Amino acid sequence: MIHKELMTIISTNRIAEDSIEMVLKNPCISEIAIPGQFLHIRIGEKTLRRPISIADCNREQQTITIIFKINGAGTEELAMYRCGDVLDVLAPVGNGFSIDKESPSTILLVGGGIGVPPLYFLGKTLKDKGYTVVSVLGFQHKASVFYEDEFKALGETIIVTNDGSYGEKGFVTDVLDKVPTFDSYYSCGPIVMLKALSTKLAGKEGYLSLEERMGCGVGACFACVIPTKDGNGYKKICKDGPVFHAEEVSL
Amino acid sequence: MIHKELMTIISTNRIAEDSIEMVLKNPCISEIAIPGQFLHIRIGEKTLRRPISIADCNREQQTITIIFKINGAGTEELAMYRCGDVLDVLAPVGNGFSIDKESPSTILLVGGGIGVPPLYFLGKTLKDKGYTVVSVLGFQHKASVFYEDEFKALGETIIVTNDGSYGEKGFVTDVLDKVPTFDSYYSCGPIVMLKALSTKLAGKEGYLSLEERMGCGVGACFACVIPTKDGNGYKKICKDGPVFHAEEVSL
Amino acid sequence: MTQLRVELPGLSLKNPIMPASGCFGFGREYSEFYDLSKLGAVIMKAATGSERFGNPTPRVAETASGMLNAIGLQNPGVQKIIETEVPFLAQYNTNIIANIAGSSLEEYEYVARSFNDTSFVHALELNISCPNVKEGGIQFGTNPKMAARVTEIVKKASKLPIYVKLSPNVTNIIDMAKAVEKAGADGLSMINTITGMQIHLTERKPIIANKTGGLSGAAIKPVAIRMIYEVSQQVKIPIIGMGGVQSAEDVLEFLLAGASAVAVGTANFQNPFICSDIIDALPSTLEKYDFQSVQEAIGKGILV
Amino acid sequence: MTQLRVELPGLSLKNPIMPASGCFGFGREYSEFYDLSKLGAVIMKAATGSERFGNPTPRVAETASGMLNAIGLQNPGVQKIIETEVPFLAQYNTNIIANIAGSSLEEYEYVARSFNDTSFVHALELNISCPNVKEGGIQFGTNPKMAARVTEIVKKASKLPIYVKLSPNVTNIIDMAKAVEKAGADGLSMINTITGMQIHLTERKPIIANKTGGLSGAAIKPVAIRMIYEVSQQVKIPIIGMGGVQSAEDVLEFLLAGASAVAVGTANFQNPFICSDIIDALPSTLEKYDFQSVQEAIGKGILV
Ligand SMILES: Cc1cc2nc3c(=O)[nH]c(=O)nc-3n(C[C@H](O)[C@H](O)[C@H](O)COP(=O)(O)OP(=O)(O)OC[C@H]3O[C@@H](n4cnc5c(N)ncnc54)[C@H](O)[C@@H]3O)c2cc1C
Ligand SMILES: Cc1cc2nc3c(=O)[nH]c(=O)nc-3n(C[C@H](O)[C@H](O)[C@H](O)COP(=O)(O)OP(=O)(O)OC[C@H]3O[C@@H](n4cnc5c(N)ncnc54)[C@H](O)[C@@H]3O)c2cc1C
Ligand SMILES: Cc1cc2nc3c(=O)[nH]c(=O)nc-3n(C[C@H](O)[C@H](O)[C@H](O)COP(=O)(O)O)c2cc1C
Ligand SMILES: Cc1cc2nc3c(=O)[nH]c(=O)nc-3n(C[C@H](O)[C@H](O)[C@H](O)COP(=O)(O)O)c2cc1C
Ligand code: FES
Ligand code: FES
Repeated sequence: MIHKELMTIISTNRIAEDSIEMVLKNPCISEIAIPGQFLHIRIGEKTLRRPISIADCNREQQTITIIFKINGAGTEELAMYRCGDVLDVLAPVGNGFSIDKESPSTILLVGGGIGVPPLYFLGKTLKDKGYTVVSVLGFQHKASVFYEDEFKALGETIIVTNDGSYGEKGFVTDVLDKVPTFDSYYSCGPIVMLKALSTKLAGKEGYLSLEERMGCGVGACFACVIPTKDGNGYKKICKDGPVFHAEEVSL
Repeated sequence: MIHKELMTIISTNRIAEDSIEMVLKNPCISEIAIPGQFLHIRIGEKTLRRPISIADCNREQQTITIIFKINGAGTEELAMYRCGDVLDVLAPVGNGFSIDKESPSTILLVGGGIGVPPLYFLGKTLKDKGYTVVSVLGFQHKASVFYEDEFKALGETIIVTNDGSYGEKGFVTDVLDKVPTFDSYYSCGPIVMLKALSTKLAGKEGYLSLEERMGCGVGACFACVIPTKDGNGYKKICKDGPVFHAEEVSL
Repeated sequence: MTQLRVELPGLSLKNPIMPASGCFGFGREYSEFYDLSKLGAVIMKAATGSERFGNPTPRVAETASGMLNAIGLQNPGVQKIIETEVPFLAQYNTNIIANIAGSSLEEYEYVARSFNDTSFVHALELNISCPNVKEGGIQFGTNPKMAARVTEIVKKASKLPIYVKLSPNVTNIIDMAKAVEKAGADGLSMINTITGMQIHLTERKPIIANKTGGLSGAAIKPVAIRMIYEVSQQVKIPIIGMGGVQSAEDVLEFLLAGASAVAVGTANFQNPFICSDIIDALPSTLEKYDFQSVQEAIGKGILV
Repeated sequence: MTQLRVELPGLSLKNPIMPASGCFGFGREYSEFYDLSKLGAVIMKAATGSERFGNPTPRVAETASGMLNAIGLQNPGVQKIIETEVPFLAQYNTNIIANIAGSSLEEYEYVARSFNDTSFVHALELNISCPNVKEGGIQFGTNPKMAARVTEIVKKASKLPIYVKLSPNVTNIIDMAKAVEKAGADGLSMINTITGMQIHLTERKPIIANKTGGLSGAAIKPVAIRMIYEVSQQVKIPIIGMGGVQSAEDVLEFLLAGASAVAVGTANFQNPFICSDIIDALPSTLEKYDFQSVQEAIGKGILV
């Protein structure tokens, strides 16, 4: 169930070019949030809330971490919020990644840009459950890379930059041959990346976290629908997603 | 000439019910402002600026003082500004009170509610020039009274409240017989008060500071016009006013 | 105690507040935030003859104090709505208003008649801001004759009171209102969204896949107030007002302009509790402005 | 170096930015803030046959991301404007556009002809959002035939290029645009304000003495963009776009929608330097979005 909660900003840091990491205090959400879910954040007087993934969650310290890129008026305003400021959020929103493998196995995480944050919370959770985690993270260039060490702490991690200014050069899909064999993959990033990836990994069991412009964020307005593969249905990204089985929806 | 200036709030105090006194630092405006002029203040993202009179001006300390009543969304937002915050203002706006008497004489100041602030800067200036100042200040009730001591320091001061909860009971016009003879009067307040006053003091030389909803505040949009007594003309309150000779405009 | 009750054709409202069509789905999602029995009524998402998948995405964009939407009447179709959605809402002690849409007179008639099969729906809101495919796609809602025609047909087909939802995208809103009143409308609902567009600077194309979308939110409130103020003086049937309502003060402004009840749309996205919050604030707001009841405030802002 | 220059009928603009009519008076006040020679052009406050005192006050109200105004075409009359205002503006190295209004075809014709007497005015902006007193007060701008008629007459009377300023308060903006193009308009100017109202809760009456006022500001930008996008594909004459412009990004959005130049109105009240600031920001903004010139951006947001 979605709650409307107030979260106090207890830290805010610029961790990469135009990228902000914020740690938010909230007992209720930090207790129930699962990887892949997001916060629907009200910013100033903006008409629409902004969906931002839960990048980390600390049940003991009762904190939620978000990482967002300044991408327009709203995130620009959010970036100016300071410690002690209070955010009005709807949370936790969405279904999250389903972690259903019986026997702990090897999982590949593939993230692109602002799709990287939710994979960190997922990776940590998988590692805790005994899975082997391999990460491939794509960024624009060196300056936009973040959380490399954090992911390395979870397992093998390959960084890819479009211009090769750091790590491998190219797209995440260019380095898939470099990763060890894995049982299933979880990915979040731009639609073009998800398309290329799911085509390249067709047959493999995969889960994709999708993005779309949202209105309500709770499933009431039909703004964020995506057609299902069978052709005669649709899913709401905010409510039925944002995570879908790669076979389920047609990108 | 009107300047677009930034003014830093160096103090803000609640001096009466819903009434805020703010001291603003600005070298340029504090040097040139004269009594009766106002600031046209930008507040957040509001479409229109808010006109607020200059209640005091300290040329040495380079400060401008404003006193405003919380009267709606804009003043409510302005009241939440804190020390150190910077205001975007157009100033000084308007003609101000003309102080043209050759021989210093006795001047009556009549203010009502939010019309009181500009009279303080005027009274101080008059006193410095050697005039005798008598003030009649009208407020809703006891809780809304402000600057009584400040005006007393300028000369005889009569406080009137509509409900009689403090000072005399009734309207400013009810106590005019109590004031000593004077040569001319300067007044600012609600239009109804100005009407009653100018009728009662017909014949006496008087100056009235008027209020009207404004657009540009610089004389370009024709939002704030008032017809002249001769019937076939008009004046712009923001540019030709806000102060007018009582005989000049028809209220 | 101020009195919130309002009596309208087919609708005995415990208070004048209801979520606007399309902004509240069929109530399921918001029922997790508060008890829908608190609402004066619920206006359901548009129902069409058969299931519709709507427009491609993106379907929404944000504008200054507003938003654009081009959902495209996505809905499971009138039969499915009657089977699965209406019974859900019927559990709550509130009025159910069905918003009906179509691309032809026949479709409107079919949808209207279909709602005769359920006893849970109290009134129909006739959404005439839809293109008439048989007439070159011009909207029913922008032509008085076509608006009157669809109103007549729906009125004949249905046993429920009909509130015709007017489009603001017209030269003369009064002509539209009079035309549908004459055609038998029991009430009016206004305003629907104003057609707008936003262009993405880097992509160099409209943000909304449908190119244009409907502008809603606080930005359009002055247009809604103006149209309701003008129309309420020219018709005898009651008006459900909407367009940018965000607070109890806004509700009072709509009542003063001549609306008898008020729907809240876009504001639900900002605050899922908005309808509930407004209902809580309404009594004190009415008192603050010296009104004893909602009924007393209706039309009181009209200068004659 | 990006190129800001734009060539329009009668107007050789060093840049596409000009203050909108009624929001800049006759330039005197804003000339104290910056050198008006910086502007592509100046559109003067409306001129009528003889002096007008306009509507009673209050004449303005603030709305969400916008404002309402009902100034009522207050102006000293065309002769006085030609004698005293035009010469003032003529000192500056910019284009002068005269906005003309009237209550009858005769008045429009007289005002238009009067501007033939000065060599300083480069074009006329024909404001057709005025009631035609002889035709029961319906606006010239809401009826294609009347709009075409007044355009023809003004075109005949004047030796200057005519930009017809369209009202957005119509069902079909394309019909209006085509009608005035056919009638000889050299260009279009759009949009004028959208009719709205705000009611004062304590006073229980409209805030604006005229009851209704014209809505302007950021709130109406999506409507302006939509109408310009639609019209620019249906006419061959250039469009001066306006409606809620507050930044160089907004200007680019109007260019992408099909406008060839852009006027800034309400934003002058927020920031008296806005036109100057936008002109300074325009080159880098064009570069940021990969345009070499203003000319190159015109209509580039149109999906075909
Ligand atoms: C489920 C989900 C999770 C997300 N998680 C993250 C995250 O963890 N970190 C991060 O940096 N970004 C994330 N995003 C993208 C983020 O929501 C957008 O970058 C943000 O909404 C942009 O808002 P703005 O005001 O800066 O941009 P503007 O362009 O000013 O926004 C205008 C409107 O468009 C919407 N919008 C613009 N871009 C996007 C987009 N890419 N996706 C969805 N809506 C958009 C905004 O929400 C707003 O409604 C996520 C998006 C979704 C759907
Ligand atoms: C020349 C002049 C000097 C003033 N000096 C002072 C002063 O020193 N102290 C003080 O408390 N007030 C003063 N006022 C009144 C003050 O401008 C209004 O109280 C204020 O604008 C209200 O804004 P708001 O956002 O709180 O109200 P809102 O109702 O939210 O304002 C909406 C719009 O209406 C306008 N408006 C509302 N009430 C008034 C009003 N009474 N006069 C003019 N515009 C109004 C606002 O400026 C704004 O454009 C002065 C007004 C004028 C014209
Ligand atoms: C996302 C969205 C979907 C809508 N869907 C419908 C609809 O299906 N039928 C309808 O008559 N109006 C629909 N509307 C219009 C609203 O019911 C309402 O008339 C309009 O949004 C103005 O109110 P508001 O400003 O409070 O949102 C929709 C509006 C929005 C924002
Ligand atoms: C105070 C005010 C006065 C206006 N006067 C005129 C006018 O005299 N003639 C005219 O054609 N348009 C007039 N307009 C309309 C503007 O020129 C412009 O078309 C409209 O305001 C939209 O632009 P904006 O949102 O940038 O203000 C006026 C607008 C305002 C706000
Ligand atoms: S955003 Fe409203 S249904 Fe998903
Ligand atoms: S406010 Fe524009 S002329 Fe006075």
